[in-house]
Amino acid sequence: MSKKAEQSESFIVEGKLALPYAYFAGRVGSTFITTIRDQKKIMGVRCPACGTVYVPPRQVCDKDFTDIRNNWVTLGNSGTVVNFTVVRYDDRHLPRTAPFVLALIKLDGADTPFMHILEEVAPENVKIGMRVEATFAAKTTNTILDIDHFKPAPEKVRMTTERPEAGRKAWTPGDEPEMQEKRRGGKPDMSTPVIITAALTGAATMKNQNPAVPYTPAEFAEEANKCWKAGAAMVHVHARADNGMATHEHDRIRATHDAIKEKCPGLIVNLSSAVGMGKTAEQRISQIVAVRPEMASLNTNTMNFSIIDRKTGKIFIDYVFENTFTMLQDFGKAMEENGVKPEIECYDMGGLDNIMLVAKQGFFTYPMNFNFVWGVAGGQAFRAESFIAMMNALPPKANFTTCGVGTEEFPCIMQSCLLGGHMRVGLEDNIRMPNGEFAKGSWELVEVAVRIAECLGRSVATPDEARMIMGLKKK
Amino acid sequence: MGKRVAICAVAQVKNVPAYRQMRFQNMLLECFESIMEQTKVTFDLDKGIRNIVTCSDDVFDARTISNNGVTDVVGAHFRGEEKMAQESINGLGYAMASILSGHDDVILFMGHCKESQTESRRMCTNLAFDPFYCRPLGMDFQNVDALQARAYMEKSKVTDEHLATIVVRSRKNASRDPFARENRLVDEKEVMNSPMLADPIRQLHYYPVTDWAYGMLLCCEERVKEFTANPVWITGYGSCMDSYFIGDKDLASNFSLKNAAQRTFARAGIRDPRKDIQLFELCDHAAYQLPLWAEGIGIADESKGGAWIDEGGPDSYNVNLSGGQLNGNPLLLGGAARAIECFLQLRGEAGKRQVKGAKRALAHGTYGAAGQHQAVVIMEI
Amino acid sequence: MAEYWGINVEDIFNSMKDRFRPEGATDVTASFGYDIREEGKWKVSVFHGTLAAVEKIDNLSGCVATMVTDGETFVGVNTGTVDATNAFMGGKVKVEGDMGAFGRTGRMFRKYVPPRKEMSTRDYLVDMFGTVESRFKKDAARDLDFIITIEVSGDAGGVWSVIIKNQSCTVVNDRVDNPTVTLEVADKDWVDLTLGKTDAQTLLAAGRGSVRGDIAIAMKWGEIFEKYVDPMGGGEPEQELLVLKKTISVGQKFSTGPIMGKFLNGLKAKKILANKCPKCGRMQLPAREICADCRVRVTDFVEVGPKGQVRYMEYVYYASPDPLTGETRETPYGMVNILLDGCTGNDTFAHLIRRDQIDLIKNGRDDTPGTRVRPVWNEKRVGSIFDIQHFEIDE
Amino acid sequence: MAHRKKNRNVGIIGIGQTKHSSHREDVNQPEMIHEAVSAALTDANLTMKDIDCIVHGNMELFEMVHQPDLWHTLGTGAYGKECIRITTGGTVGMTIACASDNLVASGLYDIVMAVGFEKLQEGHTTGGITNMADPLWFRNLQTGALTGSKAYELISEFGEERAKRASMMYRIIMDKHAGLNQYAHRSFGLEFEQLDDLIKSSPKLVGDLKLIEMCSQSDGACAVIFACEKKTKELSRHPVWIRDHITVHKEEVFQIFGYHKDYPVLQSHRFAADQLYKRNNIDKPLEYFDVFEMYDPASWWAVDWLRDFFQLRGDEHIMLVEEKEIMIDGKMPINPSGGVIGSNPIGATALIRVAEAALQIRGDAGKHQIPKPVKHALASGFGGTMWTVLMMLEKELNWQEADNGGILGNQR
Repeated sequence: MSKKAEQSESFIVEGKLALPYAYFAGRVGSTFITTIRDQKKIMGVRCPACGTVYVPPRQVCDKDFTDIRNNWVTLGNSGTVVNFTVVRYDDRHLPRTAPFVLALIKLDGADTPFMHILEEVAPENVKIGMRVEATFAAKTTNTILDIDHFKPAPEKVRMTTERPEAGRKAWTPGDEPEMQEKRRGGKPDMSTPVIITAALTGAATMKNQNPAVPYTPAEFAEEANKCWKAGAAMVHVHARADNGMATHEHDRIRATHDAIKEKCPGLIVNLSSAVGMGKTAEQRISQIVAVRPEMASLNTNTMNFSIIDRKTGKIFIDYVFENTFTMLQDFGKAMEENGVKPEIECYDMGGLDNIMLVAKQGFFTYPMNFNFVWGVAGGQAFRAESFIAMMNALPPKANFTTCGVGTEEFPCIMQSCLLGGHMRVGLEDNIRMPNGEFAKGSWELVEVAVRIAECLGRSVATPDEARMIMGLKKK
Repeated sequence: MGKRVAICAVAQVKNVPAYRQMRFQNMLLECFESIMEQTKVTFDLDKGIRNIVTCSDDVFDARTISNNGVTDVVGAHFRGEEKMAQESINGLGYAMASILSGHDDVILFMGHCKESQTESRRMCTNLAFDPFYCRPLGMDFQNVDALQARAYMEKSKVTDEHLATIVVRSRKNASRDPFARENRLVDEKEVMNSPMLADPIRQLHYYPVTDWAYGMLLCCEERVKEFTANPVWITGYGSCMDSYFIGDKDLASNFSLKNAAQRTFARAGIRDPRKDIQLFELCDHAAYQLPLWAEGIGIADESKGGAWIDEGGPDSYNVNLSGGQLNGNPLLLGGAARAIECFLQLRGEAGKRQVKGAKRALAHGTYGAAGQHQAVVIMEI
Repeated sequence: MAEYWGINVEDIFNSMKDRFRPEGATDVTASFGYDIREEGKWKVSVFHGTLAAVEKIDNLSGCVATMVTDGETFVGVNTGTVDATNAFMGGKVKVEGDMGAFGRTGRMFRKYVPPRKEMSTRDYLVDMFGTVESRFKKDAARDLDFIITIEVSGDAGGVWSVIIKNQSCTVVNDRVDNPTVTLEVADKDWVDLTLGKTDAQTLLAAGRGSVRGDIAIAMKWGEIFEKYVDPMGGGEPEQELLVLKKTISVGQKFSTGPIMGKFLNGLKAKKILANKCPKCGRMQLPAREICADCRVRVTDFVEVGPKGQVRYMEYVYYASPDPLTGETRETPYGMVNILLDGCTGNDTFAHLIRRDQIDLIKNGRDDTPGTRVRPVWNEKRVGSIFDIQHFEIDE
Repeated sequence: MAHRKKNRNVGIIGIGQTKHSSHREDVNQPEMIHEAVSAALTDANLTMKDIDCIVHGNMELFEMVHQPDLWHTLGTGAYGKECIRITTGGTVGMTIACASDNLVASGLYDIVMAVGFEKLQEGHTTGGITNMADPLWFRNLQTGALTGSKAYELISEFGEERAKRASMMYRIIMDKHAGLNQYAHRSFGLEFEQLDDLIKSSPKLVGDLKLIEMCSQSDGACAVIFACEKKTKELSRHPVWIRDHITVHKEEVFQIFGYHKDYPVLQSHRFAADQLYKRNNIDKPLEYFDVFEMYDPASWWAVDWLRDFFQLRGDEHIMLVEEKEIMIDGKMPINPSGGVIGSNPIGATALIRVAEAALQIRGDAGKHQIPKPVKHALASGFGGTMWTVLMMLEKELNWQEADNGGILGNQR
């Protein structure tokens, strides 16, 4: 300033910047917060294009600009601290007096961590990687503070973030006839890794039965990815339309197949040649030829395939699942000619016999891969001795896996694992965990299968090992 | 970029903790008169200044349309005026673009910020967060920076000792600049004993509250001789925005700075910043940012920030000889402060901190939580 | 009396007692008139915060304000069918008398909610099947030829058959021969299903209902019929949308700087100091660092006034908040632009006029002087614009 | 052109706006912005990948979000892009259009998207505007942007009846225009028969400025995509070219209340128009332009400003209104969109003027498309203390030739 005298005229006037505001959370934000407030449940949104599960939620994915507003995913109320700071200053905008901890917390099931307050732990004891869980506020503010804070949580019993194969030596195929001998002698081959297949959906399980049932290609990819991480080597897939209906549309099936392959390139995709009720033979096989997955199901007999009240016997839906010998022959040939390995679905011993008759034509490549299916209304129920009978009826060099509807799932896969066979689980067959709670996804059922394998001392097959075992050409 | 834009003159008031005797109009007026004096530029409609780019902020000024208060003292009465409501370095980029577009030959670029006016600059930056998910948690630039500091220090093996070195050096360098905020010189021990603000950021790791204003005159290449014999050229500008939510970002990745730098280098024809640029001014409003941004612009190896400090990287690459933002510039104006230092160095007017033979310099500015928005300018003689 | 959306004007008035909110009427003692064209006049009287009377009356004298409108608009505004602001701005609603007082009625009554006429399950079934033909999507039924029979059990039940043939749809309330598919479902379940409250998979999985015949055809229902619209407007409840109300307040230390400081210190000393441009001579009130016209620093001060003439007064009816205090200003008030003695041209000075003198102020121009005014100084002065309380007429 | 020749031409290739309304509780700020952004991308048949730079603008204190471009990245699509935020008060929408023009013309970017928005229902508009005044002085006195001074001036000059009728006539015309625009916030269905009634019945705000004559407070957003000449020609079937723009600010305070004929006040609108037309060789703006999208914050101002913007004399501007020549099928259609009186999300408002002017040139304005061909359009922004920004838009990229003809004509 030029003149000192002038400066003396200057003084300070205390004032305020004070204006009223009314912020709108919008539909997405309101859903997120009212769900926390009313249901004590934290949700994220999943981008169907890139698969990212975002917290806090948003209407569009800012990475690829996809509209994601309706793809809500319920997340765990606990998670892991990925970063934190201890705020050691006081200021009017802060929700707590210093010192308090602000942490970036990655909730179970979310891909992006979000910020919150961490309490009930001394700041010096906060560690990156520690497990924390939400404590909900008693009084609502209709903001993120409806979660009052996070606090330390007990370690999760088992957290499958990667395939349980670390440190394990890769398996190499031994002498196949010897394997047969062992089994014949009643000594199952426990050295072969067990192939776990996740059947992500059937033609019938719907989201209202279990919200984890995937419909869109991106959902399939995400679910498949989780199963792969949990230990599955293969996924069995019935593609769906957006509304959840089974579809025979080639484009949709291809999109679903490709989405899975893009997300988890190594995973084996096994498509269905049943597709859903009321489809023609042409609709059922043309999609397999068009998409050419590594593997596809091949159903072995014409049978009842109905929905019947298990308690009362009342018939809800009566339906005949048609699989004539001609279809067996045509489907089988079409698959083999197109490099698609059939997975032969046997609902009873008759089905197994049927395929062995057709197999005499000689178009099947070896080893043949069978799946014993239990508990379909129209097929046989699970019985341990039936299982052994089926196994003993298999042709040489055959592999077998198994699946069961509803509660039959767990005993049958355990027996299969015990007998040196493989295991299929997933929401197609069963939507609940052994304790009756809903499974969070097929991946959680895969985790059960992994535990069974661990208990029996069998290693879990990687996709490439599964290819060697089942005789798939590596793609 | 084909054509070049010249900075003909710069002016500034001294960085101080609080100008209690001046309101921002007084601060700007000093700079305005200095620019007029240095360049003899006029407001003639055919030949003079027809557009002014200013930089200020409504929240820091506690004033809606904060540029309304500066209209008179930047000469904008019956001329154009546009306010860069972002980091000041973008104002420099925009002023450059306005001249390259042909729309204007001469642009006056001025900015101010009185951080001392507000009750708490943390409360101001808290308002940069959305009202439902982040603001209620008390997130502000300082506590969010702390998360970035933790992530980065872990990644690049930067220690509390390294940060102390950076602070000591910053204050020493700044003591050679007559316009720098006058801070006490400290030693490493004192830095490491200074209280934590938000772990791992300590009090002395963070830039202090500062008031400042500046002015610059820019003009097109054809007319530069009318205003100065020693122009400094701006030959590149680039910026980049990262995502908003803290959890969406890879905090230590330098995503936006790398993009901004690469865009700028491409425009300025720079292949290797280590060889092609002799002086760097980085906006390190916290100590950990010096090596982080150095990695981002490519003068420190990725994930090697700690080793870079050990090897004397800041001095060998002439980084922040002004003391950097860490010594004290308003948060909003760090980029302009960096560019002014580059200007003075390139013109050989940097006094005791003068580097010899610098032909090309880089000025950097950043804004937002954990460096969400980044921008870079290249200046040459 | 005419009905609008099933409601007549009297319904609104008759329900006022139930809808009255005492907390919205604190300190109110007044009568409000309603002149509803071709419907009649009503007078609503509030006495010390209680609703004293709602009467249909010919004489509306004594009302502080009267709303004049037509029956449709009145019912519409009260039920939310018509946007009140639009009706008011568009001239469909007028208020005679004290507009501000009338505004308080908005807070005195809860919104009118028409009594709900419940629909029974039977009503729904009849309506649902009754609208099937109109909801048929011809284009979606190309090449389709089938009959769906729906056997609805329960008290409200019955049998309906929907016949699709040649892209046309016929519904009969009976069995027909050879249905392609037969659905069996309970009455309430069919209603829930049609309203979208449940879905077929859930019902079938829970054993509540069965399908005989071609199930694929049954699954086409959703594709060939438009969604049923609930006449009760129910179905999905409107989502709660959150609004977060906050007054953001950040303390500030505004420095006056030397120029404004000198001006404000002048007020403290009961002096009005203009600063004068050394180049063009214009006076600046309040003082500014620079003359914007000449772009030169202005440091000279000249004492002007304190009396002067009004050149223009803003007659302010609109109550706005003061951003420095957050408080709402009392209206009406007058902001005067005064040409203080010693100033010329446009060098006016803005301040407030004494509230009771607003209507006496005349603006000056050219050779016609405006009302002469003088400042009223505060006893205690701190160096603020309000060291002058206001100006008043200088008689 | 300005100081020098424009480095390269710039065209508008995409336009998007939200429906403007008083209540957008269903979306937060970035979500509302996103609606306009995706509409503009769809209009231009582009994806976010094609955009090089985002120019963001609004007024921070209206919603009290500091540097809102940071949060709004969620809706603007700025992630990974270059992004600047440049503001100028009420004119901001026009400023981001000018800035986009400059940025593209500079050669730095080929495609730039300007995004303007406001959610006025989230703040207090008049309180927010009042807050622009000096905290030591005028903030204690100002009432936002509400003033009766223009009504006072028009009444003084043209008599009470004529002035009031002209203002209300303008208001009704805007209401009729807004009724044709699906995006407009307010249209009351006013009729000319109501004119006298409305003059009497509409409540007063300040002086003779009535509630109905003032602009609405709206929530809304607008996005406009600008591209260089090459890209514009490649990408757009109906490009709209930016010819020139000018920004004129005025000093901090309103020095306009002396009302002495010896001390006339220079009007920024007149000054801006004079400068712009002079450097573009436009002699008769009223004949040259086919449409004018004007930032009309209140009908009194609008009527008065017609005189400034078209360099009219005497009561020519009043007559334009009285004879309804400003209607959509009139001689000089003003605001076929319904203007700012119809919709006013402030930070987007001036950009909407550019967008609507461009839609008219493209012939894509739908029901409010002017019946005659539109080749030359003018758009204005208003803000601050009588700040103005003008932008000229053209259908054909041929003005150099046309102007040379004009100059030659003058020489003869």
